[in-house]
Amino acid sequence: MLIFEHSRPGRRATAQAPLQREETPAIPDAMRRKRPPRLPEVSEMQAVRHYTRLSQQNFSIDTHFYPLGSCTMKYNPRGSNALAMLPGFLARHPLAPESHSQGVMACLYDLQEILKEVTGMQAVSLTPAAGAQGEFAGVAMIRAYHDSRGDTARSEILVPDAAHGTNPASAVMCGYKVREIPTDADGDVDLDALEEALGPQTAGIMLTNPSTLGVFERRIAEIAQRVHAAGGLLYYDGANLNAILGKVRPGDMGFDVIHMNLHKTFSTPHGGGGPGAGPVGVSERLEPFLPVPLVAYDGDEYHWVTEKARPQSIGRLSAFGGNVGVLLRAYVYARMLGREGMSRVADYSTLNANYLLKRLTDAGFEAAYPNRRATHEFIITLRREAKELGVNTMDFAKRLLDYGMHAPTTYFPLLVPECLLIEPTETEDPETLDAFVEAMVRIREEAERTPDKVKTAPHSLPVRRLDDVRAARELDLAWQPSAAEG
Amino acid sequence: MLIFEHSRPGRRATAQAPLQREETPAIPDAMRRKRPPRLPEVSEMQAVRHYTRLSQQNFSIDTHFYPLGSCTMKYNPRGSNALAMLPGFLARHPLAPESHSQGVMACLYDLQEILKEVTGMQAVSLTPAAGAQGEFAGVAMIRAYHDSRGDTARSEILVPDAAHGTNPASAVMCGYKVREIPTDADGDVDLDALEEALGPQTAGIMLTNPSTLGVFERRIAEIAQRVHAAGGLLYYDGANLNAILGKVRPGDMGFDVIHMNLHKTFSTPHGGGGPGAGPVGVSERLEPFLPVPLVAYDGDEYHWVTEKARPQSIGRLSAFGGNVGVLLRAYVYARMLGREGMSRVADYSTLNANYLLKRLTDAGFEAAYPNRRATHEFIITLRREAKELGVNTMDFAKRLLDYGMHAPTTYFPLLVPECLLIEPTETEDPETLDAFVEAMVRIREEAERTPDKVKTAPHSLPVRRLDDVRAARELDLAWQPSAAEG
Amino acid sequence: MPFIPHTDEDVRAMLEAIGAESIETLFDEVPGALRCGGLEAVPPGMSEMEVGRLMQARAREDGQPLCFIGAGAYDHHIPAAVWQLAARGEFYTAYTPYQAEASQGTLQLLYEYQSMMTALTAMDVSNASLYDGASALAEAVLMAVRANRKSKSRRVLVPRTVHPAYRRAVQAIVGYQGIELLDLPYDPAGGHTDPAALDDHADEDIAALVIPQPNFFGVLEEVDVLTDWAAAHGALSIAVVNPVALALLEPPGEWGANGADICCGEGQPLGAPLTSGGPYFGFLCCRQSFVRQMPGRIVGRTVDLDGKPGFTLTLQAREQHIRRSKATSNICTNQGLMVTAATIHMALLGAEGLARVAAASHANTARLVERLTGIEGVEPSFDRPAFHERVLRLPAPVKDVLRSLAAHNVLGGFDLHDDYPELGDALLVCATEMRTGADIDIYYEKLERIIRMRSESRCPVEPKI
Amino acid sequence: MPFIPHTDEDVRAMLEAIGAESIETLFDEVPGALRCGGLEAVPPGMSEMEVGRLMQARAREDGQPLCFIGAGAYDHHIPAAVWQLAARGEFYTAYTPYQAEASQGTLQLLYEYQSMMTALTAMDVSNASLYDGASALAEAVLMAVRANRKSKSRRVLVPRTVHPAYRRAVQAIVGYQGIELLDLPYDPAGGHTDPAALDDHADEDIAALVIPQPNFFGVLEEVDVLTDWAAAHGALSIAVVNPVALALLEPPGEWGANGADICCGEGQPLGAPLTSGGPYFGFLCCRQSFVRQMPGRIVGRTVDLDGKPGFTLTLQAREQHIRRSKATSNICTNQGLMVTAATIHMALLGAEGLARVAAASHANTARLVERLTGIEGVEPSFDRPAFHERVLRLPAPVKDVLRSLAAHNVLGGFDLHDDYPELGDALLVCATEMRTGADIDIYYEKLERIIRMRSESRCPVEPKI
Ligand SMILES: Cc1ncc(COP(=O)(O)O)c(C=O)c1O
Ligand SMILES: Cc1ncc(COP(=O)(O)O)c(C=O)c1O
Repeated sequence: MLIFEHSRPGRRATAQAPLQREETPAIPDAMRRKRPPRLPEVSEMQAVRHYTRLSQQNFSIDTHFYPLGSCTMKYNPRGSNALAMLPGFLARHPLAPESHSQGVMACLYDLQEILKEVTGMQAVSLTPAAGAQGEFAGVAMIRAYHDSRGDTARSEILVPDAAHGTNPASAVMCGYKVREIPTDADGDVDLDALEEALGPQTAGIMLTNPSTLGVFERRIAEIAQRVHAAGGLLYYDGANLNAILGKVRPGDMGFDVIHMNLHKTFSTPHGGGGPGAGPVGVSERLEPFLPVPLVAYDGDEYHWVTEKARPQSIGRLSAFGGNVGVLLRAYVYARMLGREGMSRVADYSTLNANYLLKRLTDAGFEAAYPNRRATHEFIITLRREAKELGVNTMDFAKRLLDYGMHAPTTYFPLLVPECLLIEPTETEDPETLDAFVEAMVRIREEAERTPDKVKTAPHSLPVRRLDDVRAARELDLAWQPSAAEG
Repeated sequence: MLIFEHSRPGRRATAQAPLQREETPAIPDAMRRKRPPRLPEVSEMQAVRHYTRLSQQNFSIDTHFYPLGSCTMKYNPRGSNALAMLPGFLARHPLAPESHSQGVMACLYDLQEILKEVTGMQAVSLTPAAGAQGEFAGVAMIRAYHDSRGDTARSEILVPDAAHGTNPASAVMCGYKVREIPTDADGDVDLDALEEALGPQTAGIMLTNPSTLGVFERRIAEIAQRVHAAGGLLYYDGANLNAILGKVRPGDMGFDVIHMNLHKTFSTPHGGGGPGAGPVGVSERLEPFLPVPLVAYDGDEYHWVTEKARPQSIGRLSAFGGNVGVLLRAYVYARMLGREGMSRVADYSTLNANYLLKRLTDAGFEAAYPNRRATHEFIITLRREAKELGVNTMDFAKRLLDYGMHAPTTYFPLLVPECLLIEPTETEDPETLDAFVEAMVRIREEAERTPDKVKTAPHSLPVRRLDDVRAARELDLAWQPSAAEG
Repeated sequence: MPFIPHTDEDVRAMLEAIGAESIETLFDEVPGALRCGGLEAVPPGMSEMEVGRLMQARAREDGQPLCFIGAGAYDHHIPAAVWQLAARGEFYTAYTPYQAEASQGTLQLLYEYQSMMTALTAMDVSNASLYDGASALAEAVLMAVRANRKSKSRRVLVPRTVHPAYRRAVQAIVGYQGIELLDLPYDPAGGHTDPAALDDHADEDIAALVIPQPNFFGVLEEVDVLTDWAAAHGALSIAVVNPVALALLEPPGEWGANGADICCGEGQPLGAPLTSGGPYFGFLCCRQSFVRQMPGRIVGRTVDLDGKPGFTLTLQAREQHIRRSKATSNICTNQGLMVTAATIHMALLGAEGLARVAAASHANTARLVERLTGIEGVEPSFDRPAFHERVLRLPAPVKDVLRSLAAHNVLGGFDLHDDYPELGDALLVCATEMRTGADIDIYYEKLERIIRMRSESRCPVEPKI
Repeated sequence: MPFIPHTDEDVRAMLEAIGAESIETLFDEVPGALRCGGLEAVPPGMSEMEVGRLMQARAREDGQPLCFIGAGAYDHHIPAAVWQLAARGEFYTAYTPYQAEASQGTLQLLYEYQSMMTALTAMDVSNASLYDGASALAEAVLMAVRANRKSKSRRVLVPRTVHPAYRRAVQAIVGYQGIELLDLPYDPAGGHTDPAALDDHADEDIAALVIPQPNFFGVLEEVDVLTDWAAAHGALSIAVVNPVALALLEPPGEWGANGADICCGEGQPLGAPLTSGGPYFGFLCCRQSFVRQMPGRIVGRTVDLDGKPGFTLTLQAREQHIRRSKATSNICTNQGLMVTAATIHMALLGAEGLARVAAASHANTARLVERLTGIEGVEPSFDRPAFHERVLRLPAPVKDVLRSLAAHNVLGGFDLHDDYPELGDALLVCATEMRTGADIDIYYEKLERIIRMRSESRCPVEPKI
């Protein structure tokens, strides 16, 4: 039932607005709306009950194993939430003067410093609102850099074919053409193809390492050297930083600019689709171009660094400073982990992934890159099951929901057929991983014996399998009152 | 799965305790425990996930219609929760000096004043932790009053047969004998029986009005006069105050002492069984006996009133001042309702009850007191259904759960056979009441056609009907590790 | 109308269905003479925003003083998860699980709670909570008198080292049932109950002996000796314990040769915020053989129609709603939500976490005592081992000192003068794991200055706040 | 190990299963030369309690000043229910609803959100959020340029009355795609975009016209005329609106003869706390015919195998994960949780509640302006009707005045000097429904004193804070 269907004309949650409606004679009639908007009219309890019950229809980290590859669905500490929601933080207006902002600025400054250290970059800007905005900022800096040198003929960004969709999309937003680089059989960048693609038109390359194939790009130093030799810069998509935190740093690998997904590696919540935070880090030569604002510290007080001090900045990406509430959550998390906790993230996420991969392959599932270590995630392909049993990856995914587990990422990266990208994260216990293997094995048995059960899954959720085609064809994107209700 | 079953030796939610274990050489070995207690050893996420999922197995006001008679399960404003949990309130130590307590004392003082006004009593003490503790305090004051006058032969408390079990139990805790008074066919106190029971041994009478039969005791003035004439005092069980808030006051009806259930009438949450708050109010002659502490105001500052100022006080019922966090919630609620909101509570809870009663009797269900108005609650009896269809009240109750509604109170009061005591409260909308009627009608149809379905209900909950007999016979009251686990 | 969903149209249709003219008609059985006026003393209604403004101002008004008071309520860290989970609507707005099948969340949690409490105390069974520590002791006393088959007496020995507020509450609650509470003195050097004091009662018929651990002074009692004395003299032993201390200390179930009979205490240190004294919760555990004498709710594990495990309230025949005047207690609503928090709290801390909290509190108090006794004239009152509270003798009236400290936003402890005048200028102090070295330094500096200026007979400036 | 459940035994067994000697072995594909050191610049780990202490101190440090700043972020009352519900784990810790059947909670909520936003704006369709108001405007500009079939140009008219930070962000985001943003001047007396200013562009090929309502000065624009001009000149109209204002004002879908084409704005006033500028959310609505040009997630209602209604992400072919370099935008993670809050917020407020908030904010600002303009030399800069912000001209440099006010814990507004030097000493002020008469009095008194003392040429004491 929709909240609109609980609505009755005149019903209200009275305590939630001023008790009287004030007069507004200064607003000319012609500018007023003629009819009130058709928002729901419900009591406070109706709203609370409706949204409480709706929430229960979600899978989430707090309720389910959620091994969604590339998304790092790990535990989101409740302490981060509580401390970011302290009244003093919530109430601060973004345009409050520095005199009334030292506390929050201290947190942001510290976070900049921590992120610099863990990534090996020279400087960090926290302002991008998510990974994709970080990518945009990063590529924009690459462009600003080339432009600043008068090197304006560089028109292409190289992107491996396994890359996340945001990579090419971000490059295009910066006015670049995108050229795809193929991957070799072991999941590494095809070096010959790279060599061939590089040239005076190359502005840079965007890489994720470990890649979205779940393997570490072993020849990263060589790639860096070749791209740099061609005059290009290297962009690091930090979505997979969880795998290498405290082990190897993008700066040390030779990257010039990176973004980090704090909602992944630094465990801020995904919130049903956001908000995230996608800070960018840069090497020295890109520092002048960082998006503003930044926080500086003069040993006594914190200050905002704006366009004034950074005339070459690519500018502002949002009206204010970015998703500060998310940054505070990441900061709390980083402080709780501390120095020694950073590499533990990589250790245990890698341990979990390799264990799960081994158990799955022992159980007869096919690894996409059998000769490789898993990083914090890995890919299995169900092409054999799809072919032999007629039960495809999506069917497995939907049936997993019935077993009380969120499905791994399906059909991404695009170049591995019938794939599941599985990322257990370090916060899951081995019993849960074992239960996942058992569920997969049982689903395969079901696929052999009662394939329809799998193909029509899920069976135990609020709805059965949804008709996506109809959703796109007969667009129903907003509730309309029925004629009767007027 | 129990939390203990997620436990593994050495697992921990490390962020939640000091990072190191300090030495404690001053504690002699002989006084130390030999083995650590067998508490669960789980990660933070395991605990969060476990208790999140457990919570989802509850019916509650925030998720379900919960017409549990005599319990006033109405909406608990989220604002009350937020404002009672402000850091300043949470952090205050109960023994903090008055200099650091004026804020919270102001709230408590205001609440005392509001409760005095709505009950018509002379003075209020907020300290009882729940209704039953309020009853104890109230009867203890009756006893202290008689004792203080040297009137020590009074040994009996009268209690109508419909009374809540806490009434006789509380009287006994105060050293009284309990004498039951029968109810007449219309649900009123049997006046002849009362007259007969009254005498020099009568310490007082405990009444709920409206009674737990869901009807208003019309001859309350006469009862008061007769009990007073016999030298007894009148105790008002305020559990049903919701029905008469702002309409008629216990003080005006002639009661000498009352308790209020703030977790009912003042909408503090029931918390899966508490905490509540059961303030007591008294007429002038009982004021010296009120339990301490109380809050006084001298026009400038607030002060605690303790045994020192009240040597005749029945004393303290708990180590500190009672359930202050609950009192703050009630205070916020009272301020949001305000003067004009009080009688609306009675208006709409009465409207809902009478509407629901009418719709149910129209649908063929039998009212226990067909000649009476419903108050905020009412009773139907399913004796006919039980007899004719072999489907009893408990079966109806369990089947209602399948329809997504908590059952009303069953088999209470004890004197109405196969009864349901139904209290919809003012915060429910009429659509929900209609849905309840429809569910009842459908269950009756099922009882006619497929009685087993009703008798073995519920069918859609985490468990099916539980074996209460076995629970009491083969007591399993605490988890024990299996032999293997040691 | 806040919290009321009815539209005018709803009201019209409902009245029509009822056949009543107005809502007022529905009150026609209430005698007109009794109808009340407009409740003028109640202020007009406010929006949530307006009440919020008021409450925020009041919450701020009381400041955030540095707190070294314990005396029965302790400032421990509560994991953020605890109340974010306990405040979930499904826990927060459910009631006593009368319909077990629709309350498995609460019921399983209570069963887990009972399991944790029996583990912590090494007792056989636990109930599902009482109001607070003091009233739990009162219930324990009543229970002991009922349960003791060997004794006909209603006399109960209560050491003076039991929290004075507990002793007062027990007196208030059990006094009407002819139960007599007899004081047991404490050793003036050690601050513990001298077992020799029991000799005076060796030949009396005693129903029960109360044994606090740690006691109100923070001092550790000779629990083994006391427990064995009770057993030898036909009295039941009632342990009153701090649950956090039990992470380190011998649990009551293992006291003496056969363990204590009943164990109760204040649950607040397990996840309840200080909140001016409540809501907290009382816990109560006992031997299996006394379970039918227990007051309060008890949850049992059973099976459903399919044989699947599930949880339900059990042994309800003890309770007031069934047994009425013969019930084991009048308690009905208990402190369920606090137990919800405590259960989550214990799950998050575990045995090791709880032990660290206990050890850190012990060590911090030791540091505090060491620091403060560095001040001329400040001395520990007792020489026996303690848990996380200590009594200090000051060279000045405690009341005055505390007032001066409070003016500097330091709450220096609990003044023992009213309850134990024989101890002189005695102050009970506590520093949990929440107090830092810097906090202790602040206390030291303020106290040192106050005492120095007093001894130089110049009163320090005491701003009125 | 915080947040890691593995016991030593777990690790041993897992490594054995893998056939690896140590966890370190699992990193053997990482070239040794690249391995990093111990991250010395990261401080050692802390417990939740310790971080809590730090964060509480920092949160307190910034005080609780009285805030009269608006300028794109507004201090409205947020019902307590909003965040108590939005922070429920099931909303808080889920991700983008890729598996629709396991995400019906989020999906239905998003569908309801889309329905509410289309109701509020009177547009046909809404997406499920963008990052914030400024980036939403950038996306709207990109979308308009793509969607406008009539225009070949990449020129977009942007009034100077659009929030300066929005204009900067739009420039930063769309600049690389060859889009040209042309300023439109404002009327110096009215503070609104003079429709006559459009005459200069009457013969140009313009892809879109941006129309703010209210504009950055709080002033109401002649939206009907502007919208009709765009339609007449083959340009798409892009409304940038305050959603709370829409409770009172004509919705973009009804502007001019045929309504605006695209509508976007900042969602913060609908339930997001100020939190230093984010997370907020951008909303974006448009005509049905442009839906395939929309950036961002969109949820549709469909049916399941049994024909039961359900919700799913739809039109994904627009998005980067399908369309990659040809996607309508690079956005992936959006601001889902903020939309969750906004949806609950709108459900609780309803049309009437939102209108009361809007009216109270309007009235409060009017009161503030009346009060402040009672001070010698303080005058309103513009004479046209406004919503809940106003520009005041001060008789002193705004920067200095604001600093003095801040020293008294009053945040007096936004200094327009850097962005609009031509306005002189101009200050943008705002008083939402959260400010009381007493608050306004405080502002008045402080400002009056500061200005008086300045004019008496004695600087008021300005404590450094
Ligand atoms: C590999 C990779 N790159 C980039 C992104 C984009 O990050 P965001 O969703 O925060 O914009 C993602 C996340 O979904 C990702 O997995
Ligand atoms: C009529 C009546 N009296 C007394 C009580 C006891 O109140 P409490 O449960 O708060 O102790 C109740 C509540 O259950 C009740 O319904």
